[in-house]
Amino acid sequence: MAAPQGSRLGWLLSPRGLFSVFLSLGIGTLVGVVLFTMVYANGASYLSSDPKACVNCHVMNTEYNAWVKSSHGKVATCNDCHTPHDLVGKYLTKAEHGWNHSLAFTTGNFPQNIQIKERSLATVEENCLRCHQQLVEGIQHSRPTNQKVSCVQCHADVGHMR
Amino acid sequence: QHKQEAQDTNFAVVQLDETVVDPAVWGKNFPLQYDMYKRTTDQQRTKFGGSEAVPHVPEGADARSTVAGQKLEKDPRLVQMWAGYAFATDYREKRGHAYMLVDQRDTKRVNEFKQPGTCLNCHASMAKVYKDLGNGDAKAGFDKINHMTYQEATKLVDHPVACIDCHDPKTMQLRITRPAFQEGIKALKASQGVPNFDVNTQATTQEMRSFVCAQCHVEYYFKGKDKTLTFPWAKGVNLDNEFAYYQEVGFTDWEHKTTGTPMLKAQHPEFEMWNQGVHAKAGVTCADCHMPYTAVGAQKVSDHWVRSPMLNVNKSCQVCHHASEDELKSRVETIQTRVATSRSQAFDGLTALIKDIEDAKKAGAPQDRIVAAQTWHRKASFYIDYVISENSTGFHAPEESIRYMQTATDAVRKGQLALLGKEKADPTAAKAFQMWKEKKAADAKAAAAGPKAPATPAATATPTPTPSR
Amino acid sequence: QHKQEAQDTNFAVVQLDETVVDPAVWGKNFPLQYDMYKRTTDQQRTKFGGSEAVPHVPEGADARSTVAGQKLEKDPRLVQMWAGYAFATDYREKRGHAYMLVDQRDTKRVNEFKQPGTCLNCHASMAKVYKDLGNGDAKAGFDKINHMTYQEATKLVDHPVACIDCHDPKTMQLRITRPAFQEGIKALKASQGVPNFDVNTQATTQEMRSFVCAQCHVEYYFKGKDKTLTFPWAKGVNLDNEFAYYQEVGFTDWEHKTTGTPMLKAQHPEFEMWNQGVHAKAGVTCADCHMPYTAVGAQKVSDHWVRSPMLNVNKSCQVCHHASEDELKSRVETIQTRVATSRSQAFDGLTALIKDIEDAKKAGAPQDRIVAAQTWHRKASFYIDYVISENSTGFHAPEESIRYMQTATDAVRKGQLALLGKEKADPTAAKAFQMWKEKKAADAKAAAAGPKAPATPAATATPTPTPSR
Ligand code: HEC
Ligand code: HEC
Ligand code: HEC
Ligand code: HEC
Ligand code: HEC
Ligand code: HEC
Ligand code: HEC
Ligand code: HEC
Ligand code: HEC
Ligand code: HEC
Ligand code: HEC
Ligand code: HEC
Ligand code: HEC
Ligand code: HEC
Ligand SMILES: [Ca+2]
Ligand SMILES: [Ca+2]
Repeated sequence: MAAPQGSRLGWLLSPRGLFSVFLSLGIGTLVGVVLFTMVYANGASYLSSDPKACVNCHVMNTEYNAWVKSSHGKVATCNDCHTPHDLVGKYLTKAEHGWNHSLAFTTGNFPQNIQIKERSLATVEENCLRCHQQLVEGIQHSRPTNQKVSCVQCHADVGHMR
Repeated sequence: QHKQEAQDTNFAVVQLDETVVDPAVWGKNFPLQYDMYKRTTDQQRTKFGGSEAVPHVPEGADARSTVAGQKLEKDPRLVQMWAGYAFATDYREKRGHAYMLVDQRDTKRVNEFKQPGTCLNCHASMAKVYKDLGNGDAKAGFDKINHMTYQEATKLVDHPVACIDCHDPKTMQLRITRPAFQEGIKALKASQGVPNFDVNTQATTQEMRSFVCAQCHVEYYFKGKDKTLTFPWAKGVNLDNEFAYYQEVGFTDWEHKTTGTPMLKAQHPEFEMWNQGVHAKAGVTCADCHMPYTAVGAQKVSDHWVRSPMLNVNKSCQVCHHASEDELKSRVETIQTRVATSRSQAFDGLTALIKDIEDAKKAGAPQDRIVAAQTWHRKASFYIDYVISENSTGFHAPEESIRYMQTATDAVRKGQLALLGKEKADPTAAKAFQMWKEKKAADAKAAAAGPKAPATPAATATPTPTPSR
Repeated sequence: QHKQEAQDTNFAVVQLDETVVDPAVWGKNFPLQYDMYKRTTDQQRTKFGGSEAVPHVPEGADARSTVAGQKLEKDPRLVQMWAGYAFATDYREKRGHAYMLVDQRDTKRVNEFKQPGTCLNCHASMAKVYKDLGNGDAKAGFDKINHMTYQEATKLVDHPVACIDCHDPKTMQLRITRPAFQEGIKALKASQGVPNFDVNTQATTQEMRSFVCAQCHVEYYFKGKDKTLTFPWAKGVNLDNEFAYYQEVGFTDWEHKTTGTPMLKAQHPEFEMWNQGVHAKAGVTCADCHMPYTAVGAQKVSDHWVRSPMLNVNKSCQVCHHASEDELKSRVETIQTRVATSRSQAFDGLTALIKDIEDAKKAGAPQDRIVAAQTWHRKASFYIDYVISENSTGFHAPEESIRYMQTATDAVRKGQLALLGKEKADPTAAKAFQMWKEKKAADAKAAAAGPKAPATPAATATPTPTPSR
């Protein structure tokens, strides 16, 4: 089976993905183990990934303030939602975001009310599942794998209360 | 694949396949959905929707201990509007899915009028019946049912809409089981530049969350001698498009008893109206509001207790809207009150037009004036009927609902002026009027030639009153 | 208090007080707001709104190098609608606040007709003028201006609406400087059960974000001999309420030249329409959409470049709406297209009614029929005018805008039937018709008695054409 498109989580859980994880465990990639445990065993401890890193940029203030007010202000950080949690994806995305962000920032070529891009949204929605997989398993199950429920259509405000 | 298997074993208590119709059996695998599904027996009113349980003494074949309220009593103008048509004898509040079959079997519209098997398409679990009758080909089975009488056909069914009608028993994916919708959506998509649309392979799940409902909650007509259930979507799904379609094919449902106008009847165009609203534009589906997710323990399930969202505002609306429950209800009621006000004003106009045509006929007004007025009567009545029959009292598309009432009022105006020689006929009505005239001539000829066989009295696509009435 | 001081020192480059009218001076303390304010000179069209800069050759006193488009040319039905009234000679697109004074000074409605000083209330910076004239009492100053001719009064003003008209120079808080609004909102609140409302002490800032605009963007009339600018809100602010108010006080703006009907004119009821929409219900104010917060460096300021939000969708709408800019524009245009379609259909009806009354008069139809038709003409015209004059093309309240068009079409229908003896007069119009008749009789008597003085030809509350026209 091919890795489902646009779903890194699916890939992670797919035979090949799981195999890779176990492979990394097997060769003792400690980082992987630690990350895996932190993320899946205890979400709260992952809070140490500091949102201040994002708010370094004042243009992120709006989202930061809205995050503080949101239902997830105390349970999830920026990176919990906005960064992929497979190893390669994580750093690729960070690099990509870093580039895009600084480019936008230096050129000033971005709208005041920033709109999330499709790719970033896919990342976010994978992260919803990371925490809420069990809850939504049933509603995903009756769907083709390429037509997963879009959480943000109903829950756009969970990360940022407007 | 591995994942799929894991989940199947998770749920599978019984093996489901295309032969299992009884929802109770499906309920073994999906008890949460089944329990909710059964609750569609409950009745509760909202300000403009829902339904009331009216006590009913079982009599004859009609074993119902409750029925829904009689709308003809609540607004007697309806009787005039539909004079000469079955709807003028019995038209009730809709209620939950659990009742769809009994309510159809026991309506006067079925018991005192001839109806085709086609009616069952939307009132019973048909997925297996169609397949069985057509030897695996649902379309063939559907065509067969359309040719039967209601009384014959209804013997073949046991359940109201059931799991199998919306779900694939193997994957539980949503699917379309009604050929009429398959054809309808194909025509609609073609009109939007997407040719040969095959709904079961090409629609997204998001679309399917509305399409499964649109198999029934739509305006329809029985096409031609075969009474093939057809959705008038070849030009689009707003009312203007649907009316233009009927005018172009020259279809007529019945002849108005008071005015003699060849009429059109509108039925529950929820899907069409929703399509005109801002929610559809924003990708909000029928299921989002009428089957909202509900957390039951550690699972979220779709609420299969399909009902008015006004009875479940928290889950239906408040995920997306941060306003209070009272505020949301009041927004809905504000819209509905405006639509109802506008509709009632248009309806008064229609009632006046009917009276005017009646008087003009009595007074022997020139025939061309009568006919011109009738063309506007046909239009005004269809437009008003459309908004009356749409079950959200305009919520699904507020400004469009009222725009239709403005067009209806304008048609009434023109009709009344036509009687006085101050307005021409609606040119789009020419074909329908011509066809109706020819049909009547043919009927008269046939009648004069004497009763050759116990033929159906009318060759039209619609049932006409039986003498027993 | 401590905070206030901090802010004052923070901003204060110059000392502002009630004597400083020139925005350039205020701009020293608030350069960002001032720069934006100045941009209201820009002109740009949107699909239904905004404005076009039409080149104009300065002539005589009219020094404008550009003017806004002539709406009378775009839709000549307007000329018939307003026949006999100043609006039929010149009615243009509105444009930015920077133009309000020159556009008024140079309209034919001022140059070819007698107008009272009252007009300036909404076209100039009046805060200081009212206070000065009234020796500190703005209401007294306002009353004085109302008695002047436009030509006298306009000499007293220098600026279009300026900072001082919306802001307290000491605290920069929003404030109401127009007595007409103070009276109007008091009447409105009283009708809602809040007696003696004093807007400057009792309104919330949230309310003020719409109220400051509602000093001008509202339907109005000139009451009585004093031509006191008055907002017809004693019964509420929807159109039905305002019309009922006018019927009850028996007010008339002018006599329709073609039909002889005593008419009402509607003007820019943006505030009223907004009040009927879902945005008002959700607490969204004029400033939210027309003066959205804008980041300038690390500061967020209210965009004082007041203009169509369609030119600024990201800041205006995307704060709240998650849809794309194109999608949002298309939602607005869908609404506006529907409203425009419905309005045009109603307008065609009105045009027909005017023609019918004209013909009936020529044919010598019975007077009671003519009068009955006129009562409906008055109503239909006011309803249609209301939606034409409302500058959002229905966006501020979609379904309500179209509901008004349905009511208008119904009034047209009744008017046309009345001419044929098939409908009675609108009973609510009796008082206005009676009063108009009496006024005309009095005028005729006065005229017969000979010209005693160069008196204003009409004692009505509205300007009538001067012979020079
Ligand atoms: C260098 C300054 C800066 C920093 C630091 C920064 N951002 Fe941004 N961010 C921006 C700018 C500028 C944009 C607008 C880009 C655009 O719309 O083109 C943006 C846009 C975004 C978007 C929406 C655009 C998209 O790609 O979907 C997301 C999500 C986002 N940032 C998340 C974050 C997170 C999470 C962090 C911390 C890990 C962060 N940002 C740190 C400047 C920054
Ligand atoms: C619980 C998940 C969650 C958390 C935690 C979270 N976000 Fe988001 N973020 C989202 C979602 C969902 C969206 C897309 C909202 C939408 O579709 O309008 C989003 C959108 C954004 C955007 C684009 C603006 C927009 O409205 O589309 C930026 C920038 C952003 N987030 C930055 C951040 C920053 C910075 C933090 C930490 C302070 C953060 N987010 C924390 C879920 C989250
Ligand atoms: C890091 C883990 C994590 C991520 C990522 C996450 N959530 Fe949550 N979410 C939680 C926790 C923990 C709670 C319980 C919070 C509470 O009880 O207040 C919660 C609560 C919720 C709730 C119920 C509260 C509410 O706001 O109604 C919703 C809905 C929800 N999450 C949706 C989402 C969606 C959608 C996303 C992705 C955009 C997401 N979550 C991402 C951990 C997470
Ligand atoms: C069509 C709308 C819709 C979509 C799409 C949707 N949800 Fe929800 N969600 C709801 C509703 C409604 C509730 C409230 C259920 C209740 O209160 O019983 C809810 C509740 C939740 C909760 C809180 C459950 C609790 O026990 O309080 C979480 C967490 C959640 N959703 C996560 C998700 C995730 C993750 C996704 C995407 C896979 C998602 N939702 C997609 C409508 C939606
Ligand atoms: C945004 C929410 C929303 C969407 C989407 C929606 N509806 Fe509705 N629907 C409502 C509301 C609200 C009512 C009014 C209920 C009332 O008056 O009690 C309603 C009424 C109805 C009714 C009458 C229910 C009753 O009990 O009176 C039916 C049938 C219906 N809708 C079917 C549909 C269908 C089919 C679709 C999709 C094509 C759909 N609806 C889409 C909100 C929605
Ligand atoms: C097979 C045809 C069929 C399908 C499919 C169908 N409906 Fe219905 N629906 C009906 C009929 C028939 C009734 C009226 C039953 C009665 O009055 O006895 C009804 C009634 C309703 C009502 C009124 C319930 C009440 O309590 O008043 C709602 C709401 C509704 N349907 C929504 C939906 C939605 C949403 C879907 C899709 C998820 C859907 N329907 C699918 C035929 C159907
Ligand atoms: C295209 C689908 C469809 C077809 C075909 C259809 N119905 Fe229905 N019917 C519905 C839906 C949806 C409702 C519920 C909404 C409503 O009442 O408007 C309903 C409601 C009813 C009701 C209950 C409310 C009422 O009208 O009293 C009766 C009885 C009924 N139908 C009889 C019939 C008969 C008889 C026929 C055949 C002539 C028929 N139906 C054909 C979809 C259909
Ligand atoms: C009128 C149509 C209709 C009928 C009948 C129906 N369902 Fe569903 N069902 C839906 C819709 C719509 C969904 C949402 C699917 C999605 O979004 O993927 C759904 C989802 C489901 C799901 C997936 C999990 C969830 O709750 O979202 C299960 C399981 C399910 N239904 C079981 C049943 C069973 C069992 C029955 C019979 C008792 C049944 N359904 C009858 C329309 C229907
Ligand atoms: C899945 C999200 C979603 C759900 C569920 C939903 N809405 Fe909406 N609603 C929207 C969106 C999106 C809009 C368009 C405006 C916007 O972008 O906020 C909207 C607009 C509206 C409006 C203004 C439009 C109009 O026609 O006047 C009303 C009123 C409204 N919704 C009421 C409801 C009610 C009542 C329910 C529940 C029966 C409901 N909504 C369910 C998303 C939703
Ligand atoms: C939710 C947003 C919103 C609110 C709130 C709102 N408006 Fe508007 N307004 C619009 C839109 C959209 C248009 C249409 C612009 C166009 O067609 O280009 C408009 C048009 C206008 C216009 C004509 C502008 C032009 O350039 O054509 C005026 C004047 C106006 N509004 C005044 C007001 C006033 C006064 C209020 C408060 C009483 C108000 N608006 C509240 C969104 C809003
Ligand atoms: C003192 C009276 C007055 C006040 C107060 C006022 N306006 Fe205006 N407004 C006008 C006049 C007069 C015009 C038309 C000017 C012209 O066409 O020359 C206008 C034009 C406009 C336009 C059209 C701009 C364009 O570019 O086409 C908008 C939008 C508008 N006003 C919104 C507002 C809003 C929002 C407020 C409150 C924040 C407000 N106005 C306060 C009198 C006023
Ligand atoms: C209650 C406030 C108010 C009063 C009083 C008022 N105006 Fe205006 N005027 C406005 C507003 C707001 C606009 C912009 C919106 C529009 O054009 O509809 C405007 C626009 C105009 C315009 C430009 C558009 C057009 O109609 O050609 C002219 C000229 C004008 N007014 C002249 C006058 C004259 C002459 C008077 C006195 C008889 C007057 N105004 C009284 C508020 C007012
Ligand atoms: C037509 C009315 C109007 C006029 C004229 C006006 N303002 Fe404002 N101003 C507002 C509104 C509305 C706000 C928002 C106030 C709030 O929400 O507290 C505002 C806010 C402000 C603020 C507070 C900071 C901010 O940007 O929100 C300042 C400072 C200000 N205006 C300065 C000025 C200056 C300087 C002028 C003249 C060049 C001016 N204003 C003319 C209506 C107006
Ligand atoms: C401060 C928040 C806010 C702003 C700014 C705003 N809206 Fe809305 N809008 C809402 C709310 C709240 C609703 C009601 C539905 C809901 O609750 O989502 C709504 C509803 C709507 C609707 C559906 C209602 C209808 O009448 O059909 C449209 C369309 C819409 N908005 C467009 C716009 C546009 C265009 C703008 C910018 C000119 C805008 N909105 C600005 C909050 C806002
Ligand atoms: Ca029909
Ligand atoms: Ca007026």
